[in-house]
Amino acid sequence: MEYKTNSKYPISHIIGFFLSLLLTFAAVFVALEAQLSFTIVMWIIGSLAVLQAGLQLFMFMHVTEGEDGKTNIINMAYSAFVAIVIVAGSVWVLTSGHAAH
Amino acid sequence: MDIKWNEILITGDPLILGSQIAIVLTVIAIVGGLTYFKKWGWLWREWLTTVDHKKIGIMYILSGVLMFFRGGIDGLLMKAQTARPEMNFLDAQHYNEIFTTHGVIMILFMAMPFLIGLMNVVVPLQIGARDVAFPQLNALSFWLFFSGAMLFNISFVVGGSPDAGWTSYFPLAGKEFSPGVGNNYYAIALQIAGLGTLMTGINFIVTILKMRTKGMTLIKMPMFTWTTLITSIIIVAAFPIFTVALALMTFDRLYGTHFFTLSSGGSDMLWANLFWLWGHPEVYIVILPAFGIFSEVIATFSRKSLFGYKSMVVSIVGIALLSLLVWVHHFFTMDAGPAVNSVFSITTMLIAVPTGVKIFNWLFTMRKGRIKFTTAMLWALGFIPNFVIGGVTGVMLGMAAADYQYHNTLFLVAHFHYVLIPGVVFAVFAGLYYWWPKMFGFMLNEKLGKYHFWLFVIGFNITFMPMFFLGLQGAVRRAYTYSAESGFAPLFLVSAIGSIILALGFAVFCYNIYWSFRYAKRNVSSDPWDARTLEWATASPVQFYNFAVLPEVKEIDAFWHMKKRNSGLVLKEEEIQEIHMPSNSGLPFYMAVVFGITGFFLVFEWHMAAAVAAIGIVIGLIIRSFDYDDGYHVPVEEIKNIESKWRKVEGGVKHHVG
Amino acid sequence: MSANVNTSLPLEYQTEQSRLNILGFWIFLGAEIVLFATLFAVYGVLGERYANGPTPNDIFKLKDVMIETLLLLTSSFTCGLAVFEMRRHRLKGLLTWLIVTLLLGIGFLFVEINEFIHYVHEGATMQTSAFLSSFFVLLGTHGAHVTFGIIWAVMIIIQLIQRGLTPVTARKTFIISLYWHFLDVVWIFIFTFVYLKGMVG
Amino acid sequence: MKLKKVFALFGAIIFPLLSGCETNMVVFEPQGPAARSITQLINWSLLWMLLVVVVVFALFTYIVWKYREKPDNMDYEPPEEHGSTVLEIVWTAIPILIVIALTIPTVKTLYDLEKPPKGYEDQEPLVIHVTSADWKWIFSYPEEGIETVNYVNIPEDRPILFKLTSAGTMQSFWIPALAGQKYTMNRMETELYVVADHPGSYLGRNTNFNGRGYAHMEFEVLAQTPQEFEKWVREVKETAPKLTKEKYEEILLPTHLGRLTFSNTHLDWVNHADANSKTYTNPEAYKTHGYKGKIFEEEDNYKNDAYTPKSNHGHHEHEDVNENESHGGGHHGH
Repeated sequence: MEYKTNSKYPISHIIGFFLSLLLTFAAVFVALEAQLSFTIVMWIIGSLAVLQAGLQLFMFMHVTEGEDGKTNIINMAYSAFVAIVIVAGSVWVLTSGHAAH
Repeated sequence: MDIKWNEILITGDPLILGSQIAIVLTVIAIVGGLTYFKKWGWLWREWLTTVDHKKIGIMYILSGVLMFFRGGIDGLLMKAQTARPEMNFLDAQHYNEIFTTHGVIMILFMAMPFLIGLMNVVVPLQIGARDVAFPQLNALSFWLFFSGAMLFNISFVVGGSPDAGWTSYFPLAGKEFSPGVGNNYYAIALQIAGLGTLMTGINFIVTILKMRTKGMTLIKMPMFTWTTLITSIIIVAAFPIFTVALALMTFDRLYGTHFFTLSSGGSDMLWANLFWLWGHPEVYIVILPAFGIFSEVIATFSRKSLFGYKSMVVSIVGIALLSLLVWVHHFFTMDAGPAVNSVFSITTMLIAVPTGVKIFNWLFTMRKGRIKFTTAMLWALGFIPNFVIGGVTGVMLGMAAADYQYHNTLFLVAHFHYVLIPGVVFAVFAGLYYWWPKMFGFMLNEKLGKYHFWLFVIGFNITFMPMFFLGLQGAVRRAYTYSAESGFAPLFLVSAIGSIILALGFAVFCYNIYWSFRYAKRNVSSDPWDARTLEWATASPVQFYNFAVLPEVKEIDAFWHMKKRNSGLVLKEEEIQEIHMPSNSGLPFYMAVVFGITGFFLVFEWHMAAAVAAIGIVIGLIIRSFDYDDGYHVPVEEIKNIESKWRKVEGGVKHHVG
Repeated sequence: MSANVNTSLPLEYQTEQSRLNILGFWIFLGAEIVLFATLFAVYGVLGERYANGPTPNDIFKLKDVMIETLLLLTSSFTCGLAVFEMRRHRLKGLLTWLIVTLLLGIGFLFVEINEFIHYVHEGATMQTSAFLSSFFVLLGTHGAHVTFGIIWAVMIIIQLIQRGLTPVTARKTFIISLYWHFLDVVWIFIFTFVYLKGMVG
Repeated sequence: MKLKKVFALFGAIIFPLLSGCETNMVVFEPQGPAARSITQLINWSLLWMLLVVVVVFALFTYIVWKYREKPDNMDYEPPEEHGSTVLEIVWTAIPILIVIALTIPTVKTLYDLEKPPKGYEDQEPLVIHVTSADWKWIFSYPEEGIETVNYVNIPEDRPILFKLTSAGTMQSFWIPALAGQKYTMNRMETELYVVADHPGSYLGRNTNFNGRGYAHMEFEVLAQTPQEFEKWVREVKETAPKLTKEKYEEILLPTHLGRLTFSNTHLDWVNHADANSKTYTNPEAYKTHGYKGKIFEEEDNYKNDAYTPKSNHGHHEHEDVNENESHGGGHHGH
């Protein structure tokens, strides 16, 4: 159980903010400037997005703090699992087989 | 806004006219009765504004009984229509409306409130808590559910019933093929009720995770609490999907978007996909609490603790995970290719594994026990063989290639009734007979209960067993009639006769409630079944603060061991402290009313009126934001008073007398 | 319950009810993740069904999108600063950063609404194609969340001014900060899987 | 009572296994290799499921009977017992084995059903386009250049490739005696291979609910000898009328029709499986009692097509679906 109350300056916030700016511009660069194939671009910028979401969760939202830190982590991991099932599952099911013609 | 006044009320059908008259008479009777007996204040104080989880639970159960009645009548009408070939009792349109409302009502407005009602009554007691985590939110959940249910139920007399099946497949359910407002009711009423359910899910997760009494670790929780926890987690994972699906349906129907339409690139398969992404977990949302009820009942009446507790927990967690991974088996025939179908066949069949574990655990709980055939136990016993039939046919349906021959036939219909009736309805009855004394302080009549049981179970089998064979003969679901040459007639007739026996069983149940309210012995023990879990450690009916002093738990079946060791049962006066309780609130009821009105306007596509009514919702939220009511404290004297009354009741557990 | 105050914890965690509310809100955020995931799935399935209407390349403008992204990112940062100030029991700093957050949020909404108006003028409406239906509903849901967040935050600012920093107002502030950060998380995915994906050359 | 139920179930499940003639369970009387492979799969699953049912029911009956409360065991206090790891592993492992035993043939059958049935691989399949509409079935033979409504003639012992699509609502195409079903969906094409072993008449129908006319949405599959089939095709080409666009739009209205036959196909101007095809929807024709909501004009509707003149069938309001029902329509070539 740790709460970030004592530090004098919001260091983790500032680092988080700069990192997220960095990640955003990196994604824009990869998508619009780097000459890569669509699939590779999507994998890279997708990973950057996941990274940035993690940044928000840990640096800004303090997902692990408090007596329910563990619960929160399980909750977020489970939600992410459900989200992946929904998105990947739907796309897979609806774009394969004859029905996709 | 162009209102077509002449189209609002449904006219011309004698059945519907009869219902309209009946509704008007019932409303007059209720309003008149409340006025005559001067009960308006009582209704408002004790029920409409209550935040007490037990009263909310009872209101859920009452709604469940009412909706069972409505859904059951729909079912009987269907059986009457198909009793003979080429009958003209109902026309196709009417039949379509009836099987649609039958499905929606039985799943969402009968099974759900019954189970959520029992969860509300029992779970806080089982974990030794004073209430749920968010009592006012709990009231809001109920009232939103009720608002949605009422909105859905008026559809058949005002504006027109939904008629595209409870699955409401597009494009049929879209404006292109259903231009009436009937399917708007589906989209909007279910949305309102679904919001309530989602809040219930969040509420119970927090309640169970954070409000367990001292010593009750997760693996010491009663099984019903476990299933409630897992059910709530599935609710939180699945209901948002339904929220989105219904919202997109609303957009398609009201604002001309193209999510599921034929036109402009919409995808009807996407609706089926989203619907079952929610719909399959929904099946487990109703079946898991039922498993919990059976676990409690079987353990209590075998006088043994649950066999394989840990593997039971692992099983329900496994079922919960798998429940999100099988949705495609509802549309194997949509031809997503053999790879997709193979994967989903396997995940589907795998569900049989944890379910089988549970069945064997229940059987071995009874082994070496002393099985007492109370009505509640009979329901649990009846459940096992009937549910096994539902289960094995489920595995058969899960084999995608074989499903090509079963899909959409009565074989499928028989299968899911064999799962849902033993799995949910039997459980609800078991739970009601079991916990009734806890809710009301008197028992339901056991003899009538046994009539209820036998009529219902025999009627159920006669109704649905023939459907397996009809399906294999090629009879399809949702067809309002069939030809004489088809050869289906004899089995359909048997099935119709069965449904009458089934209905008789339900009638006995209703009579049992009436009889017991009037004549059953009051002053029953607070622990009439010699039960095992904490809800039996307090008064019947339970006092509003649940426990004068929160009990401490050392092992599973805490109350049973307290009785065995004769410890922790006596209340020491010096331990009693002031109890903090939440205040009543009229806000949830108000919110339900404005949601209902907004929904009604939206159904009729009167957008300006709906927007104005929606301001009421915003006002409600703002009021809530500024509400700093922190509840009140129950003084020690009042607690002593209440406790001394029930602890000296004759027939009460002797250990309880202080 | 209210008697049960633990003053060793940050203000927002001090009462039992606050801890319940915060956990409840996290679980609600879990539900929100599923909700947005469903909308993304819909966009994933329908996102290339243009039905003779405009394609992403026709309508998306990098400049607008970048402005929106930076506004929201910064507002998430300032919102974090607000909570940081709250934990140091500085009401003034809290209010300042909260109001800055709100202004950034309003700026975001302003740009987004302008973007939508622009699309509609180009004939790209919700009714044009499945792609645009799913685009507008995904973006609209996010925008509606932002709008709701702004109204909610105003309510909380009023309460902070009325009552000062108490365990209850602190908890409410903390919860809306979670909500606000979450909206930024959703935006990251919208930015990536809607805008950037649509503009990949 | 319980015992009786067990026996009833036993009989009920064994019966179809024993066989055929009296049960009239079409699923157990396959008339072609595709349906036969499914029936074999079903029989295999029945065997295992029967085993499960017998074991559980026997155990259930034994336990409930043996450990029931009797006047002479009222003082028996059951032992404390929390489980048995060995037993729990056993009843986890056995179902997993059963699932594996069922999975292997399921997956195999699934893949087989996507190809022409065994023994027919080298024959050129006859392609028939199936278009479902409210509430009729339209069969187009592109090679032969003929089209039928509500009946389909096929040559026996030759693989037929049905290419399924829908002009409107979602339907399911099912000929239980010959093959399992598949959905028909607008702007999509699903495929189904079918072979009929021998000449005969089989019932086909829609199983996916699609509104008022659903219950009667049936068609006949007539398997003929190749010679008869050739003869029928020739006759149709000589005698049947041409299908016009106007006639086709009329057919697509939500009605019941009898049998119709044409000497050309609607594929000449529209294939509903094509992702860019026009929609043929007409909400006006679907009004029932109750309040009507707003109906949207769709740009890609055929009525808005610049190349076809506006149809004059656009306003058939409140059509009684049964009015046009006439099962005695001409059945050319018999």
